[in-house]
Amino acid sequence: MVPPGAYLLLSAVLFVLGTVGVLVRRNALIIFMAVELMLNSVNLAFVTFARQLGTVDGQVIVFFVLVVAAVEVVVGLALIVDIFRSRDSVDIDDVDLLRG
Amino acid sequence: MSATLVADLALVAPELMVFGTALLILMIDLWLPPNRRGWLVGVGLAGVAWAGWSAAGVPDGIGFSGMYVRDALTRSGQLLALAVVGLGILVAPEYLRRTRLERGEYYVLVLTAGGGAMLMGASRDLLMLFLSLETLSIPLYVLAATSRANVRSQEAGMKYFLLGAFASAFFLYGVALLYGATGTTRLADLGQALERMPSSTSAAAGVGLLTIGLGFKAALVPFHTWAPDVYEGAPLPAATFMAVIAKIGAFLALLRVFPLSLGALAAQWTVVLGALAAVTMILANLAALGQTSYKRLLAYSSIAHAGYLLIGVAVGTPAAISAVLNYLVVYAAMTTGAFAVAIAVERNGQEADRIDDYAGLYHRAPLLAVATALFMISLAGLPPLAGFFAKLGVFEAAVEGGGRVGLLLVLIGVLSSVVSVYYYLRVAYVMFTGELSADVRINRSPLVNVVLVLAAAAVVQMGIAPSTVNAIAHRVGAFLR
Amino acid sequence: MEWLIFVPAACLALAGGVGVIASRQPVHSALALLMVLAALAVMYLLLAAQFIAVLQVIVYAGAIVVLFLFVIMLLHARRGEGSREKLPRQRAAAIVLGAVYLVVLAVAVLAATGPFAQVEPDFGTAQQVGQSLFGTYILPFELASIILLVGMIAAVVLGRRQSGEEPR
Amino acid sequence: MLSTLIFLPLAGAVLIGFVPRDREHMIRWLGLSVTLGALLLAARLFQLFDGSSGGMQFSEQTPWVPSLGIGYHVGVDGISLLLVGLTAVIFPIALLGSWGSITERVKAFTLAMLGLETAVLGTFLSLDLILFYVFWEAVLIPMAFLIGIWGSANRRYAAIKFFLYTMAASVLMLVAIIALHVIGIGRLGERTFDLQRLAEMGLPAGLQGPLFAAFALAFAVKVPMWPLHTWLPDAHTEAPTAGSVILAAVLLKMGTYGFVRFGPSLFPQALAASAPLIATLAIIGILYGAAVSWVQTDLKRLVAFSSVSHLGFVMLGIAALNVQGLQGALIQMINHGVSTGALFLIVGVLYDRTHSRAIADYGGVAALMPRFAAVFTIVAVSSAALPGTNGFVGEFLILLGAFRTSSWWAALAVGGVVLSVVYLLWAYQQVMHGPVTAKHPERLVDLTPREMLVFVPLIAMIFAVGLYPRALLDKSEATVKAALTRIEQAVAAPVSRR
Amino acid sequence: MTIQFAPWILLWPLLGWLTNGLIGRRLPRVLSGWVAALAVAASFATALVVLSAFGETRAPGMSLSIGLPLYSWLGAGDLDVQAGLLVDALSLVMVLTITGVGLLIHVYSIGYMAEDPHASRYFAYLNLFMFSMLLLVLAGNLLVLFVGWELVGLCSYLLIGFWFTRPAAATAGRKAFVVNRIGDAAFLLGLLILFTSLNTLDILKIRDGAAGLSDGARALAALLLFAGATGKSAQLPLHVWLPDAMEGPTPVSALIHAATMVTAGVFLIARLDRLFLTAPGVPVVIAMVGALTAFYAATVALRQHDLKRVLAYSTISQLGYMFVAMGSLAPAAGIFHLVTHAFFKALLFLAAGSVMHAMHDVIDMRRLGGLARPLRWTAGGFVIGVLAIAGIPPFAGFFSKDLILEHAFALGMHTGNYLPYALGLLTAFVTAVYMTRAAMLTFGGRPADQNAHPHESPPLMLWPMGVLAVLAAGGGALGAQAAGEPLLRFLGPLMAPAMEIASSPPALLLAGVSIAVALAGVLIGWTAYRDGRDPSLGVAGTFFERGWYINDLYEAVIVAPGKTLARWLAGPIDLGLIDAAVNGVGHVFGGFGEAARRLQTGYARQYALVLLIGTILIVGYWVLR
Repeated sequence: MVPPGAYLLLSAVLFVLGTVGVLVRRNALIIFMAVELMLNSVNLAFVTFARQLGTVDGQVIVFFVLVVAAVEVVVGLALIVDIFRSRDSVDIDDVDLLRG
Repeated sequence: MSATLVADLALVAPELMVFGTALLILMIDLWLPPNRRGWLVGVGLAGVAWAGWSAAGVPDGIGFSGMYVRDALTRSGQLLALAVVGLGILVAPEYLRRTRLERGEYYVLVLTAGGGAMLMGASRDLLMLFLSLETLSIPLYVLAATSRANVRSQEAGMKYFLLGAFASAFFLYGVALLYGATGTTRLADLGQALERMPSSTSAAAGVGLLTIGLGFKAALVPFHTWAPDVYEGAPLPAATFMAVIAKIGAFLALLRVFPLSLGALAAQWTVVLGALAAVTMILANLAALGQTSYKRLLAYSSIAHAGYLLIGVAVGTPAAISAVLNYLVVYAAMTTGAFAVAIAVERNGQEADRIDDYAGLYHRAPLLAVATALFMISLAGLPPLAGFFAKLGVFEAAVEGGGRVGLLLVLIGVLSSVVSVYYYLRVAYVMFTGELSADVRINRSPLVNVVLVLAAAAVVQMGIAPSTVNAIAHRVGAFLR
Repeated sequence: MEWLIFVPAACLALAGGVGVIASRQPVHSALALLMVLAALAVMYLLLAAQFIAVLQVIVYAGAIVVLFLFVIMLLHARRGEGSREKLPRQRAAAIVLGAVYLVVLAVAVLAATGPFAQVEPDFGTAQQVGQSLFGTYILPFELASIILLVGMIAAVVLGRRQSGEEPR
Repeated sequence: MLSTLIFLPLAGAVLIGFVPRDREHMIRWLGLSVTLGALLLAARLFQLFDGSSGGMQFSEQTPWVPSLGIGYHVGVDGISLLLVGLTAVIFPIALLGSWGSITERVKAFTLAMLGLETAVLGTFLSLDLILFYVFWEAVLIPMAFLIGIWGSANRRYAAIKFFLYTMAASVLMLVAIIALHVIGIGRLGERTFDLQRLAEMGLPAGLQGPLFAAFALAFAVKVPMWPLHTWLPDAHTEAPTAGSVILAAVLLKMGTYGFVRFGPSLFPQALAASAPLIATLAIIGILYGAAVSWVQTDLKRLVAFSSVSHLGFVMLGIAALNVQGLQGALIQMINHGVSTGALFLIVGVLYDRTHSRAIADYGGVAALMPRFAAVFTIVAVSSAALPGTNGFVGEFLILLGAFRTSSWWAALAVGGVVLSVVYLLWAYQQVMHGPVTAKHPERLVDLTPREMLVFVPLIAMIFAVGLYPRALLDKSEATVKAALTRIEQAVAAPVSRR
Repeated sequence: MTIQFAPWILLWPLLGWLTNGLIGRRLPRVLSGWVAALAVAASFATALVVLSAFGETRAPGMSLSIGLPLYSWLGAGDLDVQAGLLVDALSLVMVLTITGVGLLIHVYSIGYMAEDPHASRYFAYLNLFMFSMLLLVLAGNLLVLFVGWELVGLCSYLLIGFWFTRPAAATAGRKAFVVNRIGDAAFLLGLLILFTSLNTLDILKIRDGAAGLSDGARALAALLLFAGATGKSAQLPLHVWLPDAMEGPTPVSALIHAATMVTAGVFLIARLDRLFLTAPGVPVVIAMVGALTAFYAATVALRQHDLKRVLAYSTISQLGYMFVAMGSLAPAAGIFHLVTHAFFKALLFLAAGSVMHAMHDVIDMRRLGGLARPLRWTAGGFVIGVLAIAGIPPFAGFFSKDLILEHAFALGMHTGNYLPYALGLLTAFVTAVYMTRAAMLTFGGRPADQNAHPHESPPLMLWPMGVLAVLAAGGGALGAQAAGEPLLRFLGPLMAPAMEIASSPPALLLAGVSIAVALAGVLIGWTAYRDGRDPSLGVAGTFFERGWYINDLYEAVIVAPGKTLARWLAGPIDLGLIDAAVNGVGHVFGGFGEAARRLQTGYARQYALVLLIGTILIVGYWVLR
């Protein structure tokens, strides 16, 4: 029997991987994927806790996270496309007009 | 439909009306000819008014399996949010027409964001809170990017979205931790569970992560970094609206979560929120000193005000809660007013965003200049305008209920407001001296003028006779006691 | 027994996670993400979350990753990153801070572990989840629909041809 | 009556708000009439005031923000009466005196002045701490604008410095006010910011120190006491004449007034304990201000530093904590208002003509402007506290009071008496005497009738107070004695035991 | 009672001042002079009336001093200052001297100032001065006295600087005021001591209560007041202003800087004799200061070239005598000398003024000479003045000076300290020498400037000189034993109780010595300065000429360092330190603001990093708490 800790540790590692991905990558698409990675790690945590606690709420929450993740992807990709149209770049570091 | 569901739906009638209005506008917009879009404003305002009437009237209660609560905080928060939605609708059409951005979707987004903010105050469950947060946020991301040909607007949307999604993930992980540690996401159960195990590391970390998500929305340092860029880049009506509605949502949620649910951990979150308030006040006010962009200045100002508001949350006494509510009302009035001023001014067909663009405004538009001066003075917290009494209420509550931490925060608060006086009054000063540049034009915008008059009247009225709003907020605080 | 499934799946997930953030090509990242999603679906099954596992495959793998790939194609964004690193210390800082954060997060999350509860066989079935969704979670469910609507509007607003302004 | 007095100027401002901007003449006359109306009211108040009572009179009280315990409470006693009178006198004079020099944005100027008058009167008459603070801070905005808009070259710097410096000090007072209120909740069992109620509760000695420090800092900057004075020369130098006059004559008094109003009532023990410190700083201020005045090359800076010196005397009188000292301080506040106000008007007269404040740009003016010379002489000797003028009465009482508390204080402060002649006569000689070396002798025409009208009341006050100070002293004596009794009782029987 | 008219003594000049001050410029020039003179004349007449009334009250049992309270001027707590007058023998003597001599000088001034366009201002000042001086001597309260005391200083300032377009005049006026203020500051402290110990400033009460004071308080108060007196009466070390004060119009020098104002210090001591003369050690100090000043000023006068400066130093010297008298416990003798001095010194100054009038303001004796012939009347008057001041009997100066020396000698017998006497005697000799020198250089010898055509002054100037010459010649009678010492007897009852002289000195012998010394001085002076010669006296001469370098010393030790200190305070300290600290705070905030702004780099990834840092801190806190 694999203990919950293993799942949770995996979830933490994936979350941090996603975090680092957001920080180190400049391609906006990859950054969004990293964010998706983070959300997935959260989902793993929810599912693990749901199993550990024996309540289904965790799984229900995952459902909602999925919905939100989908919407975020839609909005995010729309923004990327929009920006790409005007700048011809998906490098997030090129988006730096506003500062100070 | 079961009887309970009907009762539950009655509880959320105001939200339903807001979202319903949004859908209605979406529908109407499909067949409305482009030159008749003024109707959308009317419909939106009517819906808001209706929702407001309903929000004032629907009796208190808890519903939806304990996920939703309608109480004094909900009610006052929703009325405020609705007022802000109304103002957000009013400031937009003329600007949108000018910049050819007028679309029904704009109002839909404003209404849904408003609905999200309303729900944030009413959420009694972390999942609900998360979803409300997203309902508030996603429309704002889009609003920031509305001016799509404008690279700055795109950038604003992009940054807001990217960082918002990033912060959401942290928030969610916090929910997961709390869920794992306590087995529930209901705030009330959570509070009870934490009373039983106040030293749970997971729960503590979860609370910490919740702070990040809400702190991001409230633009607290160090989660504020998006705000200046987004406010500067977003089209003015959107910036006006989001600067206020996000703050309302975030603070309603902060109040709901911390003082009203997690009293068991008060000793710890007081320190954390206090520290956040301190760095927010200090950094935001300092960073605002050298700004040359009016919108950016207001962005930093809104961050700074989040700091002052957070003092009240950190203290968490009933008096502090009512002070925060009162402050939110005042903040809404003065910030909306300050942004609306910029909507009325235009340089070379663009937003007049440099502070220097307002030089000599007094000569061309004395009333506009006087109104701006009022907003600036109030934002700076100088008597006898509303901003002063708002701050006074928070400070008083902090000294009374916050112990040493409260006193320290108040000291930081007053000293940082001295710093803020510099940049606020610089704006007013510029308007009364110098000459208006020839390429600056003042738009005759009746609706914006309505907003300006309303905001200015509120700022003055709540200064000279602060008791009205104050008394309401006070009653809320007393009720929650 | 479970370990035999868990360990490869976990390794797959980790490898995929690294792949997402380390790939040069966005396409590779997307595929790595797909790998993670699949691995997680397996884990969900191990954790008695059949319905979620299915959703994971359908929504994530089926919709989201496809959307990513679609956009990648649309933009022809091969690498998408300029050659000049404008934030030279960002990478090192991110890795160090990531490590620190991992420690903090691991401590926090592991503190919440306990033994698995005994669950009924129907735990995590579509029926059970569905009942929750339309019972206890009716309000969030409705709200989710609003969010989806907003997503739709967002796509409309952002995707529409830029009217009246010079195309760039 | 008091509320009418306070808000009359504001009402006038609202009225003027409806007058079109270009009707400057009408605006000027309206502004002057409003301030004269306030003066009449103040005169009536002075007449009706019963000097034999040491308590508050004409009190008006009504709740304002009940949820926070903020009340609208105004009242007048012997101390505030004199300052209200001074305010009411100075404002019409300052307005009239600026007719020649303020030619741009007359409407805004008049509005700022009227707003300022309301704020100042409110400051002097408030008996609720928040109300007081509101007026106290409300003073800053119009004043900063007076400096910042109508000032001279470096006006922006001066306005910012004035605003931030004084504000930084006063926000701490706000914190102390809140703290007092919170202490009051515990000790009185009610939410109140009312000065009299809070004074009744008897603050523990241990709390008096820090709270008084916060109040004192706000007041000390406003006074300004050495070494917190450096905003003053800049503000004075850059302000337009009317601004300087108001600043010197009225605004600085808010600081000294604060000490007298709140020290004995709220912090008797702390005031008594810090009297030596106050006196020391005051004496340094007296000598330092005088010495620095002596080497100034800018007339307004010179007068500004002389203010530092003169207000050192006021603070010394307060620190003496006896009848003579306090009465002297009060009289000296009035005197400084009249004399230094007049000095700034004098500089203004010169500035209006040649647009220079540099002492070096003048010389031999007396030969060109004999009437002006006479006025200047009288004002200068008043400022130098020559007997027969108002200045002497104040300084003598202060020195007497100080001497009774510590002979060394008086012995050192007397140095200021000498130095005041040194710098005043030096400046007078450089500007007025010698051969005509002024840069634009053709512009130096003697005082116009309007300008004479500005000076005549001031000169009349100089002599009236100098020859019959009892008219003022008798009004305030009972109040002063009551305040001193409070301190004595507090020091004798510490309330901290409660 | 006619004594109630006393306030009118003050009011007349006040009215004159108001008249000339307010409408003087519109009056014909001559008229303003006459208005002023008339005011003084009225004052003089009133004084005579009061005197006669006062005489009636001098029945046994009646008070010697009559207080006339006017109104309560100043009060706070236990302080209650009655503005009121005090009429007694002393004040009447002073009033008569002041108004009498003042009247003559006013009349003289009408002629002297006939050509000056600002005559009305001049007469306004002069009348104001008369008022102030009379207030000083008539004051019934020490604080009121102080009012007069300072006002005369103001008038002195105004009149010295009357020709303010001359920088020297303006500077001299300022110097006079400032130096006086130093003394006044001490005076003020003395007042404070008196009030704190006696709870009153009423002169009569102070006189009565002085005995009740502790020795220390009495001595300290007396010394402080005396310091004030040295300022006003130009005694060492505060004498430096008087020679410079000669920049004023000459009648002013005569009135203020010779006859009246400068004697205020002497008057003050006489007024409070019971305080000063009973305070331990104080009389000796007064006597020594007076004697040293007398000698000092006489030596300096020996080498002055400006005739008016000679007279100024001689005034300082003669005032020294008066202080010697006071210190020798003989205030009446001092007042006697005060009166005679007023006569002859006013005469000398008016004569000098006449010379200036004739020589178009030339007053440097090196450019004068041989004026005896063209200015016969003036020269005559001057010679009478010289004889009087030199102490040649029967001229007035002899009697008063001899009386002082007699008392000084008695003091020596009493205390063993003969120094005041010796210095007084020496000074008498030097006085005779330098006054003879002045007369010789101005009127004797040959004219230095052949082109000058001096002409005698108009009658309006000569007549007052004539009257003064008579008084200078015969004024001794007021105190001469042969004439029954009317002045001393008049003052006697008021002053007597304060004094006690143990043994009587050998009066005749001392008189003889005095006469011999004076004659020797005149003789030597005659011999030495005949034919316009003026031996330089070598190093000592230069030393004398520069006033023993005291002025230079002050300049180097007090004024220059003071200014340097003030500059240092204004520059490095005020701007460089205090203000810089304030601005520094502002700059620090500005710097922080810039730094905070720079944190906002515009890179979203960095924002995310900041967010992560915040997260780690907060979650770390929660986890580790």
